[in-house]
Amino acid sequence: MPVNDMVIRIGGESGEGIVTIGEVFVRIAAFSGLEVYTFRTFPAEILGGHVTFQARISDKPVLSQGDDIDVLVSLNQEGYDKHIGELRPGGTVVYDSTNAAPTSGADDHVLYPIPVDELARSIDFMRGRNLVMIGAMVQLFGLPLDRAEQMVHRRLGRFKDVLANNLESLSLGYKYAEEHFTQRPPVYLEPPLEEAKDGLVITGNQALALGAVAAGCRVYAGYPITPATDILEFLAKELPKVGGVVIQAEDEIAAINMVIGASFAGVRAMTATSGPGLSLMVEALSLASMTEVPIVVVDVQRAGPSTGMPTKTAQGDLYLAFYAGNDEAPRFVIAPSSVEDCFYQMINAFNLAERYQVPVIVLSDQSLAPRVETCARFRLDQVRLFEREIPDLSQDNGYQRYRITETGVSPMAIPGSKGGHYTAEGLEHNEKGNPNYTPQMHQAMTDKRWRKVDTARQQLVLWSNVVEEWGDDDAAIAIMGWGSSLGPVQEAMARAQAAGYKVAALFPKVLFPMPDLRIRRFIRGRRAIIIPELNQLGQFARVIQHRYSRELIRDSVEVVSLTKYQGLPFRPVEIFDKVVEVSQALAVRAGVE
Amino acid sequence: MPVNDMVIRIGGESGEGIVTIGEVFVRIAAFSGLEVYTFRTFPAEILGGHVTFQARISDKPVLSQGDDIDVLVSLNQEGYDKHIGELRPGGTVVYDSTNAAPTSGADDHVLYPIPVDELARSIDFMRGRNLVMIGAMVQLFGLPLDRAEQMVHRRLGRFKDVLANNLESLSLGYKYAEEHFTQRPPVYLEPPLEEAKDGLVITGNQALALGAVAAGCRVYAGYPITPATDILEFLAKELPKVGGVVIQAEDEIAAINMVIGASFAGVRAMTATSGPGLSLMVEALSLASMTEVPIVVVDVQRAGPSTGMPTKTAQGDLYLAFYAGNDEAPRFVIAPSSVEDCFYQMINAFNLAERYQVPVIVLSDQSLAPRVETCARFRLDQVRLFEREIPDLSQDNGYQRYRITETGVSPMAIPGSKGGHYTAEGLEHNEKGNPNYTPQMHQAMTDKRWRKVDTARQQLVLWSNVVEEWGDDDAAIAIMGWGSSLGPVQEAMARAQAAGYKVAALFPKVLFPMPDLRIRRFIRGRRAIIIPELNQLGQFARVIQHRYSRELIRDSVEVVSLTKYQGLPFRPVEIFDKVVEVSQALAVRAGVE
Amino acid sequence: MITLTESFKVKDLKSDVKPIWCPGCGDFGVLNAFLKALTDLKLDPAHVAIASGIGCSGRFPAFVNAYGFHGVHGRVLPLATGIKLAKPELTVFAVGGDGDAFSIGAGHLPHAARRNVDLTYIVMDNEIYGLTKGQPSPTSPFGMERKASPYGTYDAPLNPVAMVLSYGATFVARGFSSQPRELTELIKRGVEHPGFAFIQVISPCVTFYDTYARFKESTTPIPDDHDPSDRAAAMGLAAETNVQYLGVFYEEDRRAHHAGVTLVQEKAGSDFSLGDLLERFER
Amino acid sequence: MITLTESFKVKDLKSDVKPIWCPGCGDFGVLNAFLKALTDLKLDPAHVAIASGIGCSGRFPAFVNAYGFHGVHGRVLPLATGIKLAKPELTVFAVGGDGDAFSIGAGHLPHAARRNVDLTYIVMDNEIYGLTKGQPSPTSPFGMERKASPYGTYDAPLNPVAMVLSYGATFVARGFSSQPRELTELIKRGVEHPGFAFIQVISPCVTFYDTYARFKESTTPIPDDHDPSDRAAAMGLAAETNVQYLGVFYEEDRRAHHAGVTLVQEKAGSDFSLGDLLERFER
Ligand SMILES: Cc1ncc(C[n+]2csc(CCOP(=O)(O)OP(=O)(O)O)c2C)c(N)n1
Ligand SMILES: Cc1ncc(C[n+]2csc(CCOP(=O)(O)OP(=O)(O)O)c2C)c(N)n1
Ligand code: SF4
Ligand code: SF4
Ligand SMILES: [Mg+2]
Ligand SMILES: [Mg+2]
Repeated sequence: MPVNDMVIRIGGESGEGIVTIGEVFVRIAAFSGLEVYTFRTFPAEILGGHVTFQARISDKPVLSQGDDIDVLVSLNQEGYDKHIGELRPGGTVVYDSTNAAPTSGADDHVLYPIPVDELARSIDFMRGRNLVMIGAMVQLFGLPLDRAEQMVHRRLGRFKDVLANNLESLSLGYKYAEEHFTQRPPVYLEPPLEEAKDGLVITGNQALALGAVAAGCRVYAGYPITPATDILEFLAKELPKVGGVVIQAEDEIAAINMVIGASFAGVRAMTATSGPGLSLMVEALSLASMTEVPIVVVDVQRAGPSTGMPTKTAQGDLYLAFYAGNDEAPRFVIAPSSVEDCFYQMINAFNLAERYQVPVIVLSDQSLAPRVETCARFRLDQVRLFEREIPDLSQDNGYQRYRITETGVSPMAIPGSKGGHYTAEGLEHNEKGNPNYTPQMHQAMTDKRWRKVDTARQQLVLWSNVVEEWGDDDAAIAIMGWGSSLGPVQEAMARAQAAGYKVAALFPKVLFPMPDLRIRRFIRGRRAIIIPELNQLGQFARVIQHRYSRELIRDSVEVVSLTKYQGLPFRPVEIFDKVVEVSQALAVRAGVE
Repeated sequence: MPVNDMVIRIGGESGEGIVTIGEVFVRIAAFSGLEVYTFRTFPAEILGGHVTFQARISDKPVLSQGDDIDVLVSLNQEGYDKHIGELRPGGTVVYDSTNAAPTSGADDHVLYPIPVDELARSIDFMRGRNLVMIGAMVQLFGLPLDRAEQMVHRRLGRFKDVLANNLESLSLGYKYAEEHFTQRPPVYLEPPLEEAKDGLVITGNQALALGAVAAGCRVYAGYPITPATDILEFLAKELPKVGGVVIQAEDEIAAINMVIGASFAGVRAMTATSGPGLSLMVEALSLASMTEVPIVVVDVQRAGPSTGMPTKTAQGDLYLAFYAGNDEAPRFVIAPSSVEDCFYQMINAFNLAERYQVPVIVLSDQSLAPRVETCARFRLDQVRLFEREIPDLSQDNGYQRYRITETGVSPMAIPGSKGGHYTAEGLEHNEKGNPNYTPQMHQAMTDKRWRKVDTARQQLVLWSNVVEEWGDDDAAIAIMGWGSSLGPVQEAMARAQAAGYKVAALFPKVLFPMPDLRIRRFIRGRRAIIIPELNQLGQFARVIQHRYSRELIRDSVEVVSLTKYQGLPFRPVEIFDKVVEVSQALAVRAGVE
Repeated sequence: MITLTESFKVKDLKSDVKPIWCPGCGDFGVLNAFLKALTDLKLDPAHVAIASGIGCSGRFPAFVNAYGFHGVHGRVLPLATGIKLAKPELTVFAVGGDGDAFSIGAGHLPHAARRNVDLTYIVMDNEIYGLTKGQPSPTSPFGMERKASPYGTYDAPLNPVAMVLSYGATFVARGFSSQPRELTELIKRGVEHPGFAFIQVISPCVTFYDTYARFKESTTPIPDDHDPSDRAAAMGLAAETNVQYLGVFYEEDRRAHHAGVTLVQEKAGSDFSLGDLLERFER
Repeated sequence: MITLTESFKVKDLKSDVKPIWCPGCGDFGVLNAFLKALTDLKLDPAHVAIASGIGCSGRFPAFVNAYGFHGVHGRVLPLATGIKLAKPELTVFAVGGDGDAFSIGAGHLPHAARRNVDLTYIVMDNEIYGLTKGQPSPTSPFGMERKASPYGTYDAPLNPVAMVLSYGATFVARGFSSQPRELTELIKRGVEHPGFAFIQVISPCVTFYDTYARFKESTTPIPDDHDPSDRAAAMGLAAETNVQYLGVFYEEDRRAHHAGVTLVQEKAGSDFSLGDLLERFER
């Protein structure tokens, strides 16, 4: 039965090209018109060590890594032993029969042994082992060989001397599978046979970096840190092509101060880091807020606290993003919810920063950053950039950098402009920017700075990509969340709806300022709001519970915090189960009432 | 009429010894059995610049700087012009008639011109000018001359060659006032004439540093920052005498890492800083929490954001203290509420840190730190220190540093102990401390670390100085607050009660873990809870509102956030007015209902 | 370096913010020499940016009619680097104190130097923390007794000139606030130097550590025969602690950071469109 | 330095945590030399504390049966200083990589050196960021092409030995992970040096920047006639970049930080009671 929704896992020593096999295979699938979504684990060791590559492949958009594993590909015995327990009953095992042998308990599974080494040796091209395996997988799971060949041309075409060998390896594997197995695997694919769809196969960090380029970012200062490093690496390659600069700073404190300096000088600038780095940026975030310099700071969250688990995911930095700073310095916070969304939220981030002259923190995470997803091509034509407000210095005699305005935003002169000179001031200051500690001025300036939050909250109502809301309008049960758990929630909801439950959902992308209007409207009439997030305290749940406590209690809406803190993303079933549990509880209560 | 409650302000150029006059005068008052409470402003300039010294003197404990100024002492024209507007109608002006002259509008005031320069010149001892003025003030306001003379002996006795001159200056001023003014000022003092009371005259930072010494702190690492610097300076003098060490670190990041290292090695250690410094310590706070190393970090809050107003006060770092860190790392938070309390809360801080192996943040502020208060002698005999739990290594084979226990606390081996070696680990780890990233272990260790918060919350019920609660049990209106606003609240409540209002109040000293039991009990039966604090967002109000939202809404208790963000402490009248306003609103509503 | 054709006066460059410094503070001398240098060079103040950290000396930018940034303590070099990165046509200064530079900011100095960021860094070294009222700094001498070191300091002071030389800096000089003419020349040379120019300026703190007498005694111009392209010789002069040499210890012509950036941009090529880049990610 | 009378073996010092390092990583050589040095010196492991920052090299402490602290990135020196401050009788090590030491941690090095904190700092310098998979570090050579520097680095590398010499450090040495015997001796001398001992160890990263061949070629022992009490001469040797000298560049006997602390405690006197101190604040 072609079940066009398949979770495949590949396990083995990292050196063995697990990732290559996985990445090429999913690209062939994507190229064949299917949707893909990957997940990997990283070994503790620097080289070698056990690594897992997992992909979900479907003919419908894939929203999460799925629940169960349908197919296990093992390249060695360890890759078999470690994962076989997680393969669902009746699942498929494809294995390198020269290096692994199924052990007891394998009766439940459908086995496809491939003598990878032997085949590779037969054409005297051991480097082709990965392609032999890919060839077999292509055949077994129903992908078209020509697309696979084209992909080999695309990805390996530049190694001209071995191209023929590579193609032959692929075909060897394909043919072997074709000849030796008459029974198809219980789960295989049936790609739509039209032309390959338009769209991208891309990771979260790549989408985010592209978004930055599209948003006009031209200075990037950063310090390497897992899982944000490849943003630095991507931009190091691309920004110079558009006249931009990437600088590897000596640390995160330097990075953010460079970004502040660059933006003060009039150029859109950003940095990206992870939690430990964001912790070091707290003092400078406050400086940017006080001096009203627009900057964008990406935090690719990872599991903590402290150094924690650098290669594991979490959504634990919400409070840090919201509140970290001495005394009260407004900053905005955004959380993209999918690989595609990473692109668009970077546009929002720069627009918010430039328009309101505030630091903007973008919360991605370790599950989103390295994940490959298929998605629609980014609509560059729809990117609209807001410009920083600049004073008309020809008119403005006695320019005041921190003029107190109704919106809170004051026109910002750029160095090089005659008549606009001022000192950006981290001390409390008057409208000109000169230090001033009078009680009245401090109050007025504090109000001015915070007024920008309200101004933005009002104006954001008209922006796109600020909130995502879907599901049954009249559902008693709703789900609210933030960031990368959107996919699992979407999938859990689809299942719940299919099972007859009514559910509605809302994910704000801009978390600060919170879109109060939308949320208040959304809350109304619900009985319970499930808030799944990857931390222990339920940070977002607490924020929601506090901010809307009046409405929640008035309407007797229960907030159900669903937390997970294992370093792993949500599986849809975890959310689905919660929906079922909560609706049963509601039903019982309704019965009692 | 002797009104034994007088607010006196001294104004002039800082160089002129304003502070000397003020400090000596209040010490004479204290020595005469009166209670004092000072307040000063600091000039923007490093040297010179305008400075204000204000003191409230009373025969009852002084709880705030008061509302109106009864007496202005001006040493020059500026000191007169700048402050005369704030003197209450009918107030007293004592001024140096050689350097200042009252201007129009002075008719409302009672004037006492003292030709300070002339008098000093008459004995050819210009350096005695301050003492001439003090002498006159002592006479005018009714303090005993002999106590003043004794104080001069105490404070200036070591300058033997000019002691006679100093005493003569004092007496010159005293006599001049005695001879020239027959009318007593509208407000003067009548000190109790018994023996001087037992007790201390001390600042917040001094009390805090003494508390640290009493709590067994033996390593202090810090970096200078206003208004925390004198903790470093005090301990630099005293700690070496008890075999301790003070190190001026190269920055705050170094300071807190040194403290972590020292505590790991088994010695009680602390640092003190202000908001910008705390911002830099965020990463290391998380490290201390993850590695479970007890440390104490004092944050003497000042007005921000960013560099802000270093010499002005605020209570703006509550969120920073609670939440700053990547992912979720528990730390405890304490806020002392008076100079005296600074001492006792440092005992609590070290006890919490050592017992639960967590970082403890102590939130003092700029109004508390440099303020001189009279208070009862610290009861050293009642100081009880809790020891860190140490493993019995003679019994314990295969010692596990992070053993998962019911309380969350695991015995901690100290370097130098045979058989106890382990690596304190900032990565997620297993019970031995070895890096471990399994989902189960991360969840178990996260739970273990957070369990300490609950353990502490339960055990704290038995500790002293954890909550302060007073007022009318059955009051509909209550006040909750934290830190240094306790004094103004106490005073406002006394006034309100005198005026016939019923009010109750509760200040938790340990803010994290929050004493839920006490607060829940306290909330019950109220109609409104006023929460005054020195910030714009109402941070504590938000925390309370969220944490107890169920009870608050169930019992229809309204939370009234009273915020002030001018760099200045609360005046009692501001809180009193709010009490009146809220009770009128409640009355109206009751009428309507 | 963008200059004006018409000349202007020092007083045109003075802002209306009155310095908060104590009368007699060395920083006045530095400010005056600075303004004179800008005037002499006819630098267009609209294209001048002055970054600073926190300290008495950190208040500097507000006193000048040019773009300024009073940032946080110790981060003046990254801040100034960011400004220069974004707008290489600006003449960028970093200014601040010895605590700002060598204590909390010590980690940034090696990197600004090795990158050879084209800016002039003026450190007003008074061997003390002025703004926080007199704690020892990393350049305070052995045995200094202050409230924070009541029994005397016991750590060896750092030698800023030697340090910065060891970082491979391309321009290293020392001036004295009491020698305004010479200091003006040093600042001008620093501005004209196409790379990172480090100028340690002895700038006494009359209030917390008055060293005028000591430095009047111990300073002396670098001998005429010193070859400023000889780093080892410069190191030798820097190592002298009995006398404090004044002048340019070392100068070298090396590609400045922004020139490296330009080179990278040329290598990268400019035929770029976002659309094309997206192609790479087409399925 | 607390030692044992009975002797023990390297394997007794090895913890049961298996190093995560790649086969061939230089850090194995450093670990072995380290264990050998401790064994030779018969250091009581219960009185040894090893602090580290983050990096491949930062994983070091967990592999040794002694007290360890795996702290945060770049803060190993303050951490180790704190340990030593609290318990001077411990033998304290700080270990880590070149990024940890000279990039994010660069601000702490001058201060540990000038304080002369009695600890041994072993920097495993592979001229690359290993743990984050191959970005240039402050010691990476000009023109290094990596993903983070696809057009080649264009900043000058730092010279750690020269830097640390300029900080007035009292013991400065360089070793090579491929010369375990010599390295063991250097570590032993570092431990025995009563003050701050800085040892730069060339420790190649086979995975991201294999420099074995280059360093086998370019390293050579410090000439026998070098006088390690001559800082200028040491500076001269450090300045050589064609050859990399191995051995002790400089050693000087200066009061260690904890000895300064003791002196201060003696000056302060020990007749102290909290009650007496309170007297000072009596009304
Ligand atoms: C993060 C932080 N830590 C500490 C301070 C307090 N502080 C302000 S200036 C200063 C040092 C001043 O010394 P220096 O840099 O030598 O400047 P000077 O005042 O002597 O010119 C310190 C410690 C601060 N503002 N921010
Ligand atoms: C605050 C912070 N920033 C960045 C990182 C990421 N990080 C971990 S190790 C490292 C550098 C590793 O290089 P090095 O110190 O030379 O050690 P090596 O791995 O080469 O031994 C970086 C940037 C981090 N853990 N913490
Ligand atoms: S305190 Fe010292 S450095 Fe600061 S302004 Fe006064 S003299 Fe200058
Ligand atoms: S990546 Fe390099 S430094 Fe890290 S363990 Fe491997 S070889 Fe060693
Ligand atoms: Mg200074
Ligand atoms: Mg390295």
